[in-house]
Amino acid sequence: MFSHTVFYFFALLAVASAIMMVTRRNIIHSAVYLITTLLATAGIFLQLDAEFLFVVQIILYVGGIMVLFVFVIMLVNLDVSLRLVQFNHQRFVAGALALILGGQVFIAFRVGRGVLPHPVLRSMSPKNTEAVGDALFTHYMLPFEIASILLLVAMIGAVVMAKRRV
Amino acid sequence: MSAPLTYFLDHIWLIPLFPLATAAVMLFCGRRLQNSVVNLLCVGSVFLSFLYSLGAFLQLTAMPAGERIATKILFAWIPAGPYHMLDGRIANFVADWGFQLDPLSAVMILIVTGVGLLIHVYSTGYMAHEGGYYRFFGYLNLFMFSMLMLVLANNLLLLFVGWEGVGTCSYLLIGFYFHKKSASDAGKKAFIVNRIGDAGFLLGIFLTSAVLGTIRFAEISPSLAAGHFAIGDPRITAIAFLFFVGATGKSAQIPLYVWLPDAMEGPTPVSALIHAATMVTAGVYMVTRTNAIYQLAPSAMAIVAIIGAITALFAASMGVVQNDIKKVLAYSTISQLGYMFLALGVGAFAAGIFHLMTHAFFKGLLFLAAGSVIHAVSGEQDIQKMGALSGKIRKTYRTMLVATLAIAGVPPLAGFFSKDEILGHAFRSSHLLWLIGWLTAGMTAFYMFRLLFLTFHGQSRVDHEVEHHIHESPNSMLVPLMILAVLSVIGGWVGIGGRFEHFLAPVVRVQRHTEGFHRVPLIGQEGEFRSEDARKELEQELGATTPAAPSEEIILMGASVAIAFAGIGLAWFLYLKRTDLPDKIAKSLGGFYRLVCNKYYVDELYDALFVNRAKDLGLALGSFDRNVIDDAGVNGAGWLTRFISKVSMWWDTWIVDGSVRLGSFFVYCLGFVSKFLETGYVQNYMLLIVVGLIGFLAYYFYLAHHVIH
Amino acid sequence: MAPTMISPDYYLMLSLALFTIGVIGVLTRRNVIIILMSIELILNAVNINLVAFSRLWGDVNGQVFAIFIITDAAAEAAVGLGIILAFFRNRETLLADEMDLLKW
Amino acid sequence: MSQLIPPAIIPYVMPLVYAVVIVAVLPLMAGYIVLLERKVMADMQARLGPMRVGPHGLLQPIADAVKLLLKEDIIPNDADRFMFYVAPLVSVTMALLAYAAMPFGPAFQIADLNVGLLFILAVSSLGIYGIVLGGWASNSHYSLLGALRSAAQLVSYETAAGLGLVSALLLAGSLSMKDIVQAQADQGVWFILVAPIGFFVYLVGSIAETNRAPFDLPEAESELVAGYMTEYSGFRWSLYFLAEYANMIIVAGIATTLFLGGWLRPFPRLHQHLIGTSLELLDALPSLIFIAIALYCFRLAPRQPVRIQKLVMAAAGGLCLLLAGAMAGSLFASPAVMQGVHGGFWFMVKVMAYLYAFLWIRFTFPRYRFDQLMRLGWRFLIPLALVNVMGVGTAIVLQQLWGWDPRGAELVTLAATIGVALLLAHEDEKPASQPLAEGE
Repeated sequence: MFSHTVFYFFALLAVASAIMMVTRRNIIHSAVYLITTLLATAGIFLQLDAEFLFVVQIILYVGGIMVLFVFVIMLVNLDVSLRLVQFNHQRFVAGALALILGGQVFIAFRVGRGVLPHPVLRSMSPKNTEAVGDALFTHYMLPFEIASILLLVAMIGAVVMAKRRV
Repeated sequence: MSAPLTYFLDHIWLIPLFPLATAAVMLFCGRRLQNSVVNLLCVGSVFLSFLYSLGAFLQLTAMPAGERIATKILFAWIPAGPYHMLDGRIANFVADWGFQLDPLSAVMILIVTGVGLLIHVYSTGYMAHEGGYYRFFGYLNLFMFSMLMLVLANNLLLLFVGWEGVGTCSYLLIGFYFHKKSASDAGKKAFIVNRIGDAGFLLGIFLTSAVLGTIRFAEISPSLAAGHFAIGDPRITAIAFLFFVGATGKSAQIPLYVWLPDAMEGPTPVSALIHAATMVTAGVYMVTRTNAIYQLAPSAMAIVAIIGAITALFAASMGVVQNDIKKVLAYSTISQLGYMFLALGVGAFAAGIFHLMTHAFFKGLLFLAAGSVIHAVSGEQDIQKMGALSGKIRKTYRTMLVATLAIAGVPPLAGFFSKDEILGHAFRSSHLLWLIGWLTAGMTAFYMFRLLFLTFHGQSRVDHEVEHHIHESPNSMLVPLMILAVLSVIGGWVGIGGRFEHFLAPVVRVQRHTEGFHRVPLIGQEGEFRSEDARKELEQELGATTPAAPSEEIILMGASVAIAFAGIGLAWFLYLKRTDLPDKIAKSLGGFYRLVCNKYYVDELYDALFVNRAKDLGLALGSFDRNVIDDAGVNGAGWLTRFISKVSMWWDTWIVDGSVRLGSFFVYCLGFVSKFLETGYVQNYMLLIVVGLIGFLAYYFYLAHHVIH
Repeated sequence: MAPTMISPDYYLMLSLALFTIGVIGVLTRRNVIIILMSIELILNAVNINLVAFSRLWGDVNGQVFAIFIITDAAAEAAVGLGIILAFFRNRETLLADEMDLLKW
Repeated sequence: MSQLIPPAIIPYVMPLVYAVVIVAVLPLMAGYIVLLERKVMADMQARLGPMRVGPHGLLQPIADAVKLLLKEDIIPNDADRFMFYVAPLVSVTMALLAYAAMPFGPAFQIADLNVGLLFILAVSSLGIYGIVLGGWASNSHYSLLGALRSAAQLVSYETAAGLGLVSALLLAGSLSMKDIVQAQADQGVWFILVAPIGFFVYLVGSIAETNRAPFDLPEAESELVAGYMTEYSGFRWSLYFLAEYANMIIVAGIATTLFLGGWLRPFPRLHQHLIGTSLELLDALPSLIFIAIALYCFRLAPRQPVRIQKLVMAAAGGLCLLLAGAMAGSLFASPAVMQGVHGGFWFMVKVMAYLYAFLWIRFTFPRYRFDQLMRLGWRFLIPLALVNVMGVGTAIVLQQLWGWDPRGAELVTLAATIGVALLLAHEDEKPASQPLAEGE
C-alpha cells in the first residue's frame, strides 16, 4: 500500500546510493551519493511523521554538514588521488569481518523479532515541531545545553585547526 | 601664702628641648646654613634655655623651703612592670621620661646654661675661622641637651641617658679635628675609659632597682627608710661603690683620670665647657644626688674621700711640671675635682657643689683665657715659648689674673670660700685628709702662678714671626671673659654664712644615723632633731646658721690663705726672680722629675696591664675563630657533608636509579612485544574494534543459547 | 482494527544495511574524507532506528536523541574536516595509511 | 465535475493546478523581472533601457528567452559530464520546490506544511549544490573559485538570515506560513514594525543568499569571469538564471510573509465601510491602481512609433482594465474568492516592492571585497541578529509576564539592539584579521 511504496522507494534509494558512495573513486561523486542517501533518509523520516526531523535532516545534514564536506573536498581535491588504489591492504579481511558483524546483528534481529510489540499506529501529536521543542527544552534541557557547549568547542577547535598559521 | 607662679616649673622640660631642636637642625641640614644663622639659632636656643632656667630657679626659690621640688613627668618611658627584688618583695619597675627640679638641679642648670651660654658666645668668635662650624655648634647644643637631661632627670635611668649623651658629645668634640690622629685617638681613649666607669654606673643602677625597688630619686630615701637598712649594709655599700666607679670615669678620678689630659686635643671652648665646667662635674652631681645612699655606706664614703684627696695631690704634682698651657689647666681640673670628691667623701655635699660652681666659673674663665692666649700667639700652646704677653693682650691678662687668684684661693675671691669650706669639713672629719688638701692648695697656687708668670711676665720667648702679629681677641671672646671674671670674684659670696648650704639643705640633708669612720658635722648640735618630722628638722637646720667653732674656722682660713700666698711667692721667686733655679732643681732630683714629667708612667702602666692584654685577648680569640671555628667547625662540616653526599650519590646512582632502570627495562620488554599491535594505521584499530564487537556478540549468543537451554 | 504502521523490522533491516555499508567504508577506504562520510552514514543508520522506535512508542524522545546525534555529527564533521585540512596542508595527502606518525 | 474525479485524489487536484500555474508563470515573471531590472537600471543611470522590442521593450524578455533556447550548448572537455548536466537541474529544481509552501494567498498555497518556513529554507539552501557542483564540474578555475566563494557566502549568510527570521517566528509562534500571516492579521500589525532589525538583517542576508550585488562575488565578472556560470551557455545557463530569479522571488516571498503581512492588505484592522454598503473603502484600492496604470497605457499608446506597438500598448491597457474589473468584481463574489484575489494581488505587490529594493541596492552600492563580505556576515550581522532575537524574546516575556504593550517592549529592546549595532560597526572599523573561510 501507499506508505509501503514510499518506504521501499526511499529505502532502496538510500541503500543503493550508500553502496555507490562507498565504492566511488571520485570523492565528489561519493559526496553526492551520500547526499542522496541522506535525502532518502529524510524522506523516511517524513514517512515516519517526523516532519521536524525531516527538515532538520535536510537543513543540518544536507545543507550544512555536506556542504562543508564538499567545500573541503574542493579545497583538497587532487587529481592524483583519482589514479590511486582506493582500498587499503586490509580490504578483504575487513569486508569479511564487517559482513560477519552485520550477519550477527541480522541473526540477533531475527531471533529477537517476537520481542517487539505489535506495531499499532499510535497517534502522535499533530504538532510534531511543538512536541519536539517541548521535550527538548523541558525534559532534555541539560543535554541540550551540553550539546550546545559541544558545538561551541567544536567550532573553536575547527577554527584553530583550519587557520593557516596556527 | 598665695600660690606661686609655676609657669617655668611646669615647662622645665622645655629647657633641654631648645638645644635639642637646634642640634637636630644643625646636624641634619646645617651644611646649607650661613654662620650667622647658625649663631642665631644655637646661641639663641641656649639663651632661651638660660632664661627658662633662671625663671624656674626664681619660681623655685619663691616656694616655701620645705617643698622646693617640682616634678614634671612627660610619659612612662619603660613601664617594664612588676619584678622580684633581692629581698623577695614585689616592685613595679617604671622608668618615666620625667624631669625634677629641686635646689640641686636648679643650681646645676643655672651653671650649665649660664656658663654654656657664655662659652657659646665665646665660640662664635673662637671658631669663626674653623671648618665644620655648624657641626661644632650642633655637637655643642647636643651636649647642652644631654647635660640638661642629666641634671634634670628624675630617675637614674634617664640620668644615665644624659650621662651617655654627654659622653658621646665629648667623644665627638674631642675628635672634632678628626683629621688629626692624636685628636681622634684622644676621643677614642676618652670614650673607652668612660665606658669602664659607665659599666660600673649601669651595674649600680641595676643593683639599685634590685635592692631598693625604685630608681626615682624622690623615692630613694623613703624606700631606704622602708628597707630598714643597717648602716654599712653591704648591698648599699656595693651600690655606692659602683656609682663611684661611674663617677671616677666621668669625673676623671684615679684610676680613670687618664683621658682628661688627652682630651685637651679638642677645641678650647670644648675644654672649657665640657672638660672643666660641666661634664666632668657630672660625677660630683651624681654622687650628691644619691647622697642618701652614700650616707648609709660609710666605707664607700671613705673610699670617695681618699680617692678624691689622692687624686687632688697627685694631679697637682703633675700639673707642676707641665709646659702645655692646656695640659696644666687639665691637671688642675683633675685636682680640683679631687677636691670636690674629698668634700663629698667627708659628707660636705653642699661644699662640694659649692666648689663645683665656683670652679665652673674660674676654670671656665681660665680655659677661655688660655684659648684667647693661644688665639693671640696663633696656636702656640707651650708656655716655654711665651712670656711678656701682659702688655700686648691686656684684657686677657687681667681676666686671667683674676681667675688665677680665684683658683689659688686668695680671699675674697670665689675659690677661697669654696676651698675653705671643703678644708674645714675635711679637717673636722680627719686631719690627714685636711693636710693633703692643704698641701694641694699650696701646689695649686704655685703651678697656677707659674703658668701665669711664664705666660705673661718675664722676657718674651715668642718666635719672631709670631711676635709681630700678636693681637687681642675680638669682643665676642672678651665679653664672656669679663663676665666670668666678675663671677669668679663674686661667685663665692653666695656661700657666706652658709646660705648656699641652707639652700641645698633639703637635698643633701644629713641623716642622723650617718655615724662611721668619719664624724659628719651636723649643722647645729648633733642628734638634736632626730624627729620623724621633716619640716621641723628642716626648720632647725635653717635656724642654725653659725658654724660650730668660729675659732677653728678662723685658724683654718688663715692656714689656707697662708699656704696660698706661700705658693704664689715660691712661683714668683722661681720664675721671675731666679729663673735659672727650676732647671737646677729638676736636675738635682732627676729620677723623680722624670717620673713626674712622664705622668708617673700611668699610661704606659695601663697599656701594659690592660690595653695590651685586651689586644692579646683579641688576637687569641681571632686565632681561635680561624683555627677552631673555621677549620674544625665549618670546613669539617663541609667535608662531612661532601662525604655524605658522595655516599648518597652512590646510593642514588646504583640503588634508586638502578631500580628505576630495571622497571623501565621491564616496561621496555613489554612494549617491545606489544608494539607490533601499534601499527599507526587508524583503520587497523577500527578493525580491532570490530573484532571486539564480534567477540562480544558471539559471547552473548553463547549466553543466550545457555539461557534458552 | 487499529491502523498499523510498517513493522519496525523493516527499519531495523534498513539501518542494519546502512550501518554495515558504513562500517565497510570505514574499514576499507583509504581516503580520509570518505571514511568520515562513512561515519556519517553510520550515524544516519542509528537515526533511522531512533526515529522508527519513537514512532513505534508514539513519543518524541527518539527524535530528540536523533537531533542530538545530528548535532554530534555536525561537531565531528567540523573538527574532523579541520584536522584533515591541517593535515593536508602539511603532508599533501589524504590517504589514511600514510598518516602513520604513530607507527612504531 | 465531482463525479468525474475519483474522490481519493480530490485533495490533490488544487495543489496540482497551483503547481502547474507556478511552473508555467515563473519563467515569464523571471523574464519580466529582468526587464524591470534593466529599466530601473536605465532609469537610475538616466538612460531609456530596452526600447526596441515591443513598446518600451515590453517584449524584450520573450526575445531573450528565444535567443537563449536557440543558442549552442557547449560542454567543455574533461568536464564531469554527469555533474555538468545535473548541477543546473539541481538548482532550478530546488528553487521551484521551495514554492510548495509559499502562500500567495489565503488559499493559493500548494501545501501548508506545519514546518513550512523551515522547509522553504531547507530546500533553498539545497540550491547551493547546484552552484558548487556546477562550478566544480565545469573544471575551470574561475568556476571553481566562484563556486567556493558562493558556497562560503551562502553558508555564512544562511545563518544570519535565519536568525533574522527567528524574531518574526517568535512573534508568530508558528512555522506554518499561513499561521504566520494569520498571526499578523490577529495582532493587527506587520512584524516589520515590531522587529525592524530582524527585517534589516534578513534583507541583507537575502541579498547575499541570492548572490546579488553588492554581494555578487561568485559571479564578479571583473575578477572571475562569470563565476560558476563561466563555462555554461544556452539553456543550462538560462536554467541557472531562472533559478537565481526564482530564488529572488522566494526570499522576497519569505520576507513578505514574515515581515510584511503576506497577503494582508495594508491596515487590515481598518474597516471603513462605503456608506450604506458592506464594502470597505480600502478594498477598492487594487482596482484604482490598475485603472491608473490602464489610463497611463492608453495615454502612451498614440505616441508609439509603429502601429503594432500602438496596438500592443493598448492591449496592455486593456489587460489592466480587465484586472481592475476582476478586482472590483471579486468584491461582490464570495468572501473566499475576494480574499484570494486581493490577497494574491497584495502579495505580489509586496514582493515586487521588495525586489525593487533589491534592484535599488544593486545599483547603489559598490561590490564588497571577499574578506569584507565575511566580516560583515560574521562580525556584524550574526551578533546583531542574536541580540535582536534576545530583544524580541525579552519583549515577549515582558508582554506575557506583566502585560506590557508589545510595541513598547519592542521599542525598549530595539534601543539595545541599535546600541549593539553601533558598537559592532565601530569596532568593525579596525582592520580585520584573516578572513574566516577564504576559498583559495
